[in-house]
Amino acid sequence: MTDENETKGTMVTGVIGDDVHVVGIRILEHALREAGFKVVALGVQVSQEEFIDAATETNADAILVSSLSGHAQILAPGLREKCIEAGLNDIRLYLGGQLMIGKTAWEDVEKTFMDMGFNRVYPPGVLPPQIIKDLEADLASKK
Amino acid sequence: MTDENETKGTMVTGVIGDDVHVVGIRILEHALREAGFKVVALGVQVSQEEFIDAATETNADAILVSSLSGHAQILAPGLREKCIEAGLNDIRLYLGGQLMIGKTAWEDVEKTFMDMGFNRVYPPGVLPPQIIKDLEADLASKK
Amino acid sequence: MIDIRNKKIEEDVFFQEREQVLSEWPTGKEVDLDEAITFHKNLPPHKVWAKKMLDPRNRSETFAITGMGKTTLEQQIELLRYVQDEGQAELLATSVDSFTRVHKYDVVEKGLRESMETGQSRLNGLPVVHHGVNGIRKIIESVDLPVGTRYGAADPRLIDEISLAGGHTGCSGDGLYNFWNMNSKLPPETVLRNHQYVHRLIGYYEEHGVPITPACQGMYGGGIPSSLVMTALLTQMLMMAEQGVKHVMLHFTAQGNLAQDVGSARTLQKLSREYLDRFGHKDVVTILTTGLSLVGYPVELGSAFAAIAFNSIVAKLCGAQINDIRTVSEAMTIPTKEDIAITFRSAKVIVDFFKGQAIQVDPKNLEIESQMSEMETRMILDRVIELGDGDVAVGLIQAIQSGILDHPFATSPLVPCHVMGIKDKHGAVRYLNHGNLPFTKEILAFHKEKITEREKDLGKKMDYETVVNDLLAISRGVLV
Amino acid sequence: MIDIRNKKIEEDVFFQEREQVLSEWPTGKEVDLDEAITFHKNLPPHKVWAKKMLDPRNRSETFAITGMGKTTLEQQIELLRYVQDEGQAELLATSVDSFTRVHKYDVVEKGLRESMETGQSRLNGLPVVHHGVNGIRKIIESVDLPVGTRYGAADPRLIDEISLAGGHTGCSGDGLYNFWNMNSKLPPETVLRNHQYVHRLIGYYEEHGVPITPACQGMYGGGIPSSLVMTALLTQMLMMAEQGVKHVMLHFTAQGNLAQDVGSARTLQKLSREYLDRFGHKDVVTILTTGLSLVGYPVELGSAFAAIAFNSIVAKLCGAQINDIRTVSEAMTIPTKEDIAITFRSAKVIVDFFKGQAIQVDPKNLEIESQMSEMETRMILDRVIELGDGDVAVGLIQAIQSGILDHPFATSPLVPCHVMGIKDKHGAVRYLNHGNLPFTKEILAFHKEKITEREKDLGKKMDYETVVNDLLAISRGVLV
Ligand code: B12
Ligand code: B12
Repeated sequence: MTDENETKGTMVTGVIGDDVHVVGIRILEHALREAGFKVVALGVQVSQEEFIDAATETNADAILVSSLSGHAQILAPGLREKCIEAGLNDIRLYLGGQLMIGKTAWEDVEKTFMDMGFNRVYPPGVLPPQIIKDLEADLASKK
Repeated sequence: MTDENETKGTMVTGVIGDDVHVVGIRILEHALREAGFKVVALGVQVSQEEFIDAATETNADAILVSSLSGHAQILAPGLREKCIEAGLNDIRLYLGGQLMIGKTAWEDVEKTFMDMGFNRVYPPGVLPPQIIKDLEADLASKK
Repeated sequence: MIDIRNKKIEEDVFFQEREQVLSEWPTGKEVDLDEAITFHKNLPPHKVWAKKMLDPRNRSETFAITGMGKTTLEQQIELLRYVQDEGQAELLATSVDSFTRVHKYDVVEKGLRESMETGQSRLNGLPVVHHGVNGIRKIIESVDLPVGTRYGAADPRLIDEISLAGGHTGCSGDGLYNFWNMNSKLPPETVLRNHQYVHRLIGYYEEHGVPITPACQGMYGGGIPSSLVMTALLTQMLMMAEQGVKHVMLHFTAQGNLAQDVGSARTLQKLSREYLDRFGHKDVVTILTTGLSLVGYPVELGSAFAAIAFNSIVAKLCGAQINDIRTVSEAMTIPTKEDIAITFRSAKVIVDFFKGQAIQVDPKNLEIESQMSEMETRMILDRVIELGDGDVAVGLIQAIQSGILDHPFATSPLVPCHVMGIKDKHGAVRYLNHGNLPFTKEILAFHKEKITEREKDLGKKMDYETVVNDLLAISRGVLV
Repeated sequence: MIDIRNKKIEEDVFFQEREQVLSEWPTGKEVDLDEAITFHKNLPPHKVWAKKMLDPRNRSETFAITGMGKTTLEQQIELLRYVQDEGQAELLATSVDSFTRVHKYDVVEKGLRESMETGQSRLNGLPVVHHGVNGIRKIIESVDLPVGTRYGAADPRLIDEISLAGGHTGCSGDGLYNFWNMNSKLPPETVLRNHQYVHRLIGYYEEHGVPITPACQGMYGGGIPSSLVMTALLTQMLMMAEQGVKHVMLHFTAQGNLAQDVGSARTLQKLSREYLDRFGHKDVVTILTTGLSLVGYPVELGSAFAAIAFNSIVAKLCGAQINDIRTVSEAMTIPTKEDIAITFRSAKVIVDFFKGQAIQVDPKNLEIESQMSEMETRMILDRVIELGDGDVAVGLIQAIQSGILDHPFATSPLVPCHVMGIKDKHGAVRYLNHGNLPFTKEILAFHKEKITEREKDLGKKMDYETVVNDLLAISRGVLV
């Protein structure tokens, strides 16, 4: 693992709302740490406020929101706005898991959440290497 | 079984063309005999001419053509015309088995063969009792 | 701190607590226990979970079950009827949405309204509290099979009050499971105590001649060694029995190695009887349920059906009466009625093909796995009971905190999560890390040996990457 | 009348006959045996049926196979590639259309033309004769797996000349099967003689170092007792071996009762070795293939997948290296590429879940079925050989006509069809009528007893209606 000083960036992670699906985010957190990121893991049933407070406190580069229970459409709106209010202007918002209830074409799912202000939205089954590659690219372009 | 004199009608049966699927027609023949029909069983790989000759010779009420191999579209056209040529004017033509290659809506399959002059066309899985019921109704209405 | 003990809750304490529970949401008022008991007594036996399962004609059957929950009553009734008729189901379920599970009743209200407006299900299950007793009764009356609730909640008291009064005859109700998996805020004693209430409620129904069948759920996840699962199950079984529960489903999570799964299921049958009897619950009956662990499932349809067939064969081999199954759309979304029906048909047909056919797992391995799982389970369970001086609830609280009984992927931050399972080369789950579990050297050596075997094959030490690989194996159509 | 004997055809006789065979259709001219042998020798081992199957790494695998045939080369190449890539197939096939099988080359021409014009497949398989050697080579070169032909034809000589020269390394080729099932006009000696030609052709390839693997196909139908199937297989195996065939697939038709299927498969392995050795064919290798009998299949998708899983598990239990399977669309139509791919994936995943897991059928029943099937098969087979004074071909002709070896649903009017099988209450097939089969009283009593058992359950005598019921059972998702 990399020294904390040379971290590739600080990630706030958590599972939003009523959701308890913890396994995916744990795996992701582990992979992020192995890849040299600093991870601030909030666990499950995290509220929007908790995400934002943690990101502010740790000066995070990105918030990684996991949502498996199918309630993302109810739980995700407003997060971007609250970030801006809190002065987290250029924070990256990533969303992954199993986002919508009922069979919906992936393009529609993606659009729904991109429109809410997420920078990247992932379908079920995405593996950590892909996510890490995207994060590295996004954070590099930020600089 | 019924006495031959009181037969409900004479049926010529066979599997058309290149086709060797014999099991279905054997079952049907057995059921027809049990129900009191006279059955003239021609077996498999029967040509249109053989069907017509047998029907003429036995003064049959119906020809029951089985086709499982998927080639009915190639093998069935012309049978009605040949019947008329042979003077079998009001003979009933039934067709059953697995008629078309590739997934086709049943309505389209049925229409294709009804248009060729078959009186009834059956989807795969039809059981003898249904066929016997139809035959009885059709032959009664003929009288 | 709540004082928790494995003692039957006094009736007056129970009824006092009930008032507060029922006042949580307006529909609580609809619950009238005496009236509910009468309603249940008028249900025909084929609509009562325990009666159906204990009917001698069904004792060697394997019935499929899965979660099923839409948002509105109309949707739910349509769903259950379809599954009953087209899926040829033998048992039905009501999955409760997860906002109700966490008492976010205002959000539920919004989701319910939107679902009614759009005609689409916005919630991931049926909001039973909002529909209330009268709503639930409409469902129960629309179908001709037993219906059980499915939920996981740190506090399911109102859910069960309403859904049982509504006519459900099976339910969830495993406190330890819900502490570990469904909760990030509450300490174990609170969650267990909430569940004692539910068990006491069921006990009350049983006292009045109404059989209700809750489930000991154990641990559903991937890569969890069977002795951990079984210990968890047995503690909850004992806690349920103490409150007067008489019919218990024991849900064993299979991992796919048949010798280990069948051997463990055999152990579970043996130990459940033994411990029930030892604690004086000779009249409590158990019903074995099995299901493959909840891990990543295959998206590809052919593979998804293979998983269904495998799940069903495992149930059959384990001698389970209930085949708890994931549908063909498990990897993607909440199943439609068609998804469930086709899944049930597939499960039924494969089980029917095996009907009356004796197949068995290699007896030698079976014996080893059965013995190992028995030794391990006894070590943990007896230590838990010892910690509580004979009181399993007291012992449990200590065991959870100290990791004497641990969970690899708990949601509660109070759990050490030091234990970690991993598959050996044949797909049996072994302890990669046993944390603080009270095992002998011999047991640990056995696990070590099996792990080393796979490490040799892999040519590397097993690590987190291998754990992840195991969790995604089924989704790729392999066990290991 | 043709004089048929189980003697290797003299090379000059063979080459004389070849000229006539190859002149049947213009593409016959494309066949140059020496060039074909060179082509085959240049194929990499993973594209050669026998080499792939005999590779030690594959000896305990269970590979799926099914029929696959479109009309045009482009369609066929697209199909096979898709099945290879998306279906993760290990073996591929070319199903030959049934007009080609009966030499209706003019109708084929029309069907081929219409298929090219409409883009749809009008024929029920690939017209290999029309595509010729050069056409077939395009297919073989487009894929990276062994390809075998599948057909049933009373006279397959030209089909095999062209498809083998084209680079197929597996084929059909069972004379008895084709006499019984694919023919209504020709006497058995003609059909068997046609096939001896094919075997001799394969023998020629083998003599020149090119392994080709034909199949003894046996009897595919429902309700056919296993000793009948096995006797048929063994006679053809001996006839093939005599002509120089060195690699033989033995296709055993399973009926779904595991004890009977696995017990019989074991018998088949034993007797095939024994009879090959006895007749001096120590160097002939067999490869076991199993598939559920060809009866009515389920239309409903969940049930269809259950049949696929069951088919695969039976193969696995029988120790078959090839799992001959029907696709999800079997009950309806010729499978699309997607149907085949999804079927193969499903079969592979279920087999992979069982990988390395020893499951077995109840040893007691297995032993009984294995012994019974062995005794019965020996009785019929030895009688056939005896009838021919040691010549299995000569004996066969007499046995077929007299019903010493009989078929319940033959297409040839020359066959008595007196024998009739029926399922017992556990789905094992018994002789309802043994016709003229040379069985002892003890054997008949055993069958009678099993039949009476089911009759008791049914409360009536078994009759034709029960036979029909058995033939449609799988389509309803049950064995019996
Ligand atoms: C295990 C499981 C459970 C366990 C969870 C245990 C636990 N505490 O973790 C239990 C049994 C408790 C459970 C409960 C429920 N579940 Co659940 N569960 C699953 C299951 C089977 C596997 C999830 C899993 O662990 N996968 C393995 C991990 C490794 O993969 P993953 O979570 O997808 O994560 C990967 C990626 O998605 C990605 N990822 C994840 N998060 C993020 C975030 C970001 C930012 C990024 C970039 C990537 C990313 O990276 C991970 C690693 O590759 C899935 C179905 C399935 N097979 O996928 C259903 C599923 C997720 N559950 C579902 C439902 C509905 C529920 C329940 C409501 C019950 C019900 N009605 O059926 C409850 C809700 C509980 C709650 N309050 O949240 C549905 C969700 C449907 C939907 N979204 O439309 C699913 C899809 C099943 C189904 N088809 O119905 N569940
Ligand atoms: C057994 C079988 C065979 C056996 C036949 C043995 C024999 N001599 O009988 C063998 C292995 C030889 C065979 C060969 C072939 N077969 Co085949 N075969 C089947 C199978 C599995 C079962 C048929 C059967 O016996 N069903 C049981 C009986 C009781 O049902 P039935 O035949 O449908 O008959 C009932 C009804 O349909 C009805 N009925 C039948 N005929 C008639 C006629 C009338 C007038 C009426 C009213 C009713 C009626 O009554 C019967 C009783 O209920 C079917 C698939 C399936 N499972 O259905 C494929 C199937 C029919 N075969 C098929 C094909 C393509 C072939 C081959 C070309 C090989 C290939 N390329 O795959 C060859 C062709 C051989 C030839 N020259 O004809 C296809 C046909 C596809 C299509 N039509 O589009 C099928 C559907 C399989 C598939 N999905 O690909 N086959």
